[in-house]
Amino acid sequence: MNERLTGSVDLGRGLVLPNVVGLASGTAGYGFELAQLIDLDRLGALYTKGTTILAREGNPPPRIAETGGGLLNSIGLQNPGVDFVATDYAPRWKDWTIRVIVNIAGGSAEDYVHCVKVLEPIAEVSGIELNISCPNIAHGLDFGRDPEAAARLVAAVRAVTERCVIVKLSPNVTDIVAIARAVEDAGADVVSAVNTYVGRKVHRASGRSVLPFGTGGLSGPAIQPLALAAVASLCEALRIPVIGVGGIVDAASAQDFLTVGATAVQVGTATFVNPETALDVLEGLTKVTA
Amino acid sequence: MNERLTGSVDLGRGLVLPNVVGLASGTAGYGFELAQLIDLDRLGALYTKGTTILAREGNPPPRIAETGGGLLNSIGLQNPGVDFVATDYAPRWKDWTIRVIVNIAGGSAEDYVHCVKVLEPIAEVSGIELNISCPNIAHGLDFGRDPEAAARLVAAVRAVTERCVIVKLSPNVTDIVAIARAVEDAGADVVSAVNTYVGRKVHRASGRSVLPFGTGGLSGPAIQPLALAAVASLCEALRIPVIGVGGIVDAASAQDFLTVGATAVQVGTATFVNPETALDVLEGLTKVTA
Amino acid sequence: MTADLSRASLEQGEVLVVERLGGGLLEMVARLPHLAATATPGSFAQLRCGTGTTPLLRRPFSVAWTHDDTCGFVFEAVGAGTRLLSELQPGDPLDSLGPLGHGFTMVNSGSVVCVSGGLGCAPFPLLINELRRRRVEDILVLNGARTAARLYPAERFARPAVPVVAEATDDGTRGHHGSVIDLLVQALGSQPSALYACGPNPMLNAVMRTLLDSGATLPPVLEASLEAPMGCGFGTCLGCALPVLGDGGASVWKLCCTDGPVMSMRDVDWAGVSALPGADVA
Amino acid sequence: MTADLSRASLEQGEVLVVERLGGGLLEMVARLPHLAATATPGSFAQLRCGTGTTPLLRRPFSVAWTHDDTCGFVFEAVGAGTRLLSELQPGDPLDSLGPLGHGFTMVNSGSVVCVSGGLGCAPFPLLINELRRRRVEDILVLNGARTAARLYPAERFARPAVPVVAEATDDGTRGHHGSVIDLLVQALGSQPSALYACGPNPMLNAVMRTLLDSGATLPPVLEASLEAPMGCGFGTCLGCALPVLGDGGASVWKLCCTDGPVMSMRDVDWAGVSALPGADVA
Ligand SMILES: Cc1cc2nc3c(=O)[nH]c(=O)nc-3n(C[C@H](O)[C@H](O)[C@H](O)COP(=O)(O)OP(=O)(O)OC[C@H]3O[C@@H](n4cnc5c(N)ncnc54)[C@H](O)[C@@H]3O)c2cc1C
Ligand SMILES: Cc1cc2nc3c(=O)[nH]c(=O)nc-3n(C[C@H](O)[C@H](O)[C@H](O)COP(=O)(O)OP(=O)(O)OC[C@H]3O[C@@H](n4cnc5c(N)ncnc54)[C@H](O)[C@@H]3O)c2cc1C
Ligand SMILES: Cc1cc2nc3c(=O)[nH]c(=O)nc-3n(C[C@H](O)[C@H](O)[C@H](O)COP(=O)(O)O)c2cc1C
Ligand SMILES: Cc1cc2nc3c(=O)[nH]c(=O)nc-3n(C[C@H](O)[C@H](O)[C@H](O)COP(=O)(O)O)c2cc1C
Ligand code: FES
Ligand code: FES
Repeated sequence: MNERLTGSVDLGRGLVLPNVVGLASGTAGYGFELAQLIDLDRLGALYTKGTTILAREGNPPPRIAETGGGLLNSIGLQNPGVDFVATDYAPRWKDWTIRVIVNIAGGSAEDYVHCVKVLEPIAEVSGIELNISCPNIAHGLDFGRDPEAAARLVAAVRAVTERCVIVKLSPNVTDIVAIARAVEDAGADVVSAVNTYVGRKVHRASGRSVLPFGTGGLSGPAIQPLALAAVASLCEALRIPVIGVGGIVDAASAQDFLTVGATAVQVGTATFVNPETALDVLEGLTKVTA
Repeated sequence: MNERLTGSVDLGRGLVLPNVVGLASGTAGYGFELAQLIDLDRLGALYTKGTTILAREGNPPPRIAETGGGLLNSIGLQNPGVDFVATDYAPRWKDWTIRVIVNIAGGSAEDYVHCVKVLEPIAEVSGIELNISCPNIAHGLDFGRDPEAAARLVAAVRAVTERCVIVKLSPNVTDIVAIARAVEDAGADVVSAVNTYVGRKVHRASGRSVLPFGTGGLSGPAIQPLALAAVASLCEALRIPVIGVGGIVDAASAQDFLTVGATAVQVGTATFVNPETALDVLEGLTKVTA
Repeated sequence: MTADLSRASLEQGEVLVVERLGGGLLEMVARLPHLAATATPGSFAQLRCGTGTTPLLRRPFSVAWTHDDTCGFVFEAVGAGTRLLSELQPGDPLDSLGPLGHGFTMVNSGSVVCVSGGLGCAPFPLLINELRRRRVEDILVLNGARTAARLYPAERFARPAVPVVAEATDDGTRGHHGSVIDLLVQALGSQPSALYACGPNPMLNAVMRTLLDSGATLPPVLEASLEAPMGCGFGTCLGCALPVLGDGGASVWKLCCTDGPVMSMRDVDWAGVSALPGADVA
Repeated sequence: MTADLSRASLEQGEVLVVERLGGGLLEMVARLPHLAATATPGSFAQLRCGTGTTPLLRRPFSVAWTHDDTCGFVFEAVGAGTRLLSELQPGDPLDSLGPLGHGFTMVNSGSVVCVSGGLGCAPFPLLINELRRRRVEDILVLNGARTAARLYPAERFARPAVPVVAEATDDGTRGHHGSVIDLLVQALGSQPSALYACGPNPMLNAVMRTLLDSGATLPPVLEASLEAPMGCGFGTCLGCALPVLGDGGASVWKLCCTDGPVMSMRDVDWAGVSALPGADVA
């Protein structure tokens, strides 16, 4: 059995994932719903819903729309805020063996730094994933589209945490490698790619856009070949590990990311279709490599 | 019946399309195969295969790979060269009422300018589409990714032709509107969007990439929501007309582009699946708007 | 507050019957032992439509009724997913995730009014059956549809004993010529202990407006089953938000899949709900 | 040079039979009057697999035989598209674009050898039928497969009179224990006027190598039907390029769909073809 695929993964700074398969941010909440449906502790990591300095109500409905092989979402980072996560959610992760990595989003470097500081003393938090690429909030993409801004953000966060810092990259850029190199040089331990692609769906009955702010983020199998191209280019260019995410629906589509050099994977939208997808992926990878 | 959808479309500089539906570059060759399968003259425009200053053999096989709802291609601009197009192909377009717009690609501004000059005296050529966004040749994307380079190219071409110049934009950029504004200011009459998205498919039996150079361009229904978002943003920002292309498979998916403001549409990959798709789209739009 | 999903489970069931009721309505019977044993009135199941990636998401359907190890679903082919369901044959597998959702609040006495518009009939047989079990016998169903063929048959709202069903059709082909709303005011005379409603948003909105305009005292239990496009159905994607009235009347979001689909009609922001685009079926 | 597509046409046919031959081989019979009337040996049809967008592209299949207004296809379920075809029922529609491609060069005299590997059998019944029409009677079929169950039945290579079929199986379960290649050298003794081959690229490559190594004079007509993934099937996408020997032996590209699928084995760049990745079936 191939350890690389199904053994533990050391992402650095003490973050060791029990295995390569994780649940992508925003598709597993904070774990409490899925914990009732599947055995979370068989998986490697849970990346929480994007968490911000203050609680957010999220965007008005409709927040999702389906496309051919894809899902458009405009959730708008609905979350209870980092303090609530630290005080009320984290204790409930206490006995979990799945590593909980908190995904953080914000409008300014200060926001991110504050969130990271709040989480720093929390033992149940295994790592930080910086979402510099959320297409659904104002300025949500600025950090993700500008290498300098991204580097400044990462340096600021690096200064206040000993934890493994994963930077979640946006694919909606001309040169994702340039952004990645910048955050690597600024002290990121890992990058994860990709976040969603900016997309739109027209409500044909009215001629208006389905989603409240016109566009949303496209995820699901439709984007897998695009995500795979982005991840392959990152794996070629970077020294730090790359986590592959985008359109994984089964072991074969996950294997593709490992084949191009990804160190681990995240399953997102497919969990909505079948909560057991990530477990099936893990089992499939084990078989493939048995 | 809504003239806007099914009447003729004036793109400026004397280029008037009989109707809004065209055949996208690279998916209709130079028209001679499809002319044997469908009544081309019922359509508005045929955008030829990307044509270069010298004949090109194209890339080694395999050149295409299928993905969920999508097609990856790496044709590598196989074409007979602009002189052959001017002397041997153009005369065969003589009696066609469908407007033939020659799609041009090159590695330098000089290449493009030369091709445009060669075509300038050819009466059968109705317009020029500058492909500044081909992902499958070296430097193929430079013009499409840099506003200044794109503007210089368009200005150079503008100086040597009275013809309507359509600039075909790449979606593989951080800010497609910035590129579009640059080419608009440089004298482009129309922009068409989008070209294909950079994607990759892994050959699972070997672990290598299916396509010879690793990546290819993704087209087909999978990209429709992404193309629609790009086209909508262009229609909001530009003064010149926008031609929508990407993932159109039927009248409804074409209508989406017109709904967000596109002046005309191009049908690409769907023609491979059914050569009559563009005709069905036109008929459907006529019904929709009857 | 985390939703209670302790009863929800993935289940590979089997289609037994797909019956065409006329007017496009379909009633599907499937062997789904877990769902049949655990569904409560207002529960829904997330059904997989086809095995491919288009349509990608499951589709939510109310559990119309349960009998031994089988469940009934009432639906029509409006888009890609329901079309695939409508093509299922006896013996075909049916992939269900359920039961899901916050259901109807039960009453144990008094009279009950159920207001059904079109496919809003779906949750009522299970609800009425449970009310009967609780010895609530005075049940009036107001059942409206565009035309007679689309009226869910009265005898199916409850077995064996048929409840009182007052019907209305927009085209007058059966029962009252007009909307169920017209029948509502009179029904309120009975001072019902509970009013349950399910149907298109405009109808639900009209029900609430009529109740308020009528000046009658609102029934203690006043609930509607609402709809929203669903990503997951189990409270994780946050995609199914619906506007409800927060403190001070400001509109806040609640999740259709876990806070609902059944919500108190007093809490819903009906203006907000009415402003939502209708489902854009493809 | 533009391909001649004058015979090609879209056609909505009907599935009549999908027969399981064993070993995973399927023979589908469909009513396709236009294709049946116009297909020539080596022609293929682009068949739509399913009605959705996954699989997106049509799939190319050789016209195995024609009879009145019907056509036969021989295939197996290797991936998404062929799986959908294998599930077709009598009466289901079949969407065909054809006939397409450059077929076999006919001979009118002498002896003919057909070399078939696995599903490479597909084009031969139509070819043999046409040869017979031309009074070519001395036809030897070398038919190889992994195992007996996967050997296309000899009597199906030509009706009514069965041609001489020499069989070989890798596992020795029927006929010669080994590859058809082993049978080839002996067959060359008859100085055939034509040799036609169809099968996996490695087999075709081995056929060519064996012919050259044997020192025998090559048959005047020496052709193989090749495969490439196809975007359109009618010469427009330029996606189906295959390497052939250009002037001076340098490798150039020709299109499988219009320059082929049948090509002179003398022209093919066998080293290049052998280097191509095998179809990656999903
Ligand atoms: C809790 C709940 C219970 C339901 N119970 C029933 C029932 O018992 N019988 C019945 O016929 N219908 C019911 N519906 C509506 C049913 O889910 C939709 O008709 C169905 O999702 C349409 O899918 P489609 O692929 O056929 O249509 P499409 O329009 O092709 O689906 C496109 C997208 O729109 C969404 N969508 C479309 N219409 C609706 C809708 N009305 N509500 C929510 N999402 C929608 C789909 O989920 C999908 O994401 C229920 C909806 C909810 C939320
Ligand atoms: C001219 C021609 C004639 C053919 N005739 C027959 C026949 O008579 N019987 C038969 O069983 N098969 C035949 N094939 C092969 C057949 O087309 C493939 O098996 C089929 O395309 C596989 O599709 P799939 O979706 O099941 O497999 P998938 O692997 O899921 O298809 C994925 C992609 O790979 C391509 N692909 C996969 N295998 C092949 C292949 N071997 N050749 C070309 N493209 C491939 C498909 O077109 C598709 O784009 C022929 C191929 C060609 C080019
Ligand atoms: C409903 C939804 C919500 C998401 N929320 C977040 C988020 O809060 N933070 C983040 O970094 N990514 C978020 N994502 C992106 C996913 O983590 C993932 O990067 C993307 O969906 C691609 O993977 P997939 O195709 O497997 O879904 C969200 C995706 C979806 C579908
Ligand atoms: C096989 C193939 C070849 C193409 N060649 C060209 C080309 O030469 N020049 C160009 O500007 N676009 C080319 N395109 C892009 C299409 O014109 C179109 O922009 C893209 O495919 C998106 O549209 P679609 O999804 O409808 O195919 C090609 C696309 C395909 C699939
Ligand atoms: S459908 Fe996902 S939270 Fe309700
Ligand atoms: S398949 Fe398109 S050119 Fe051959």
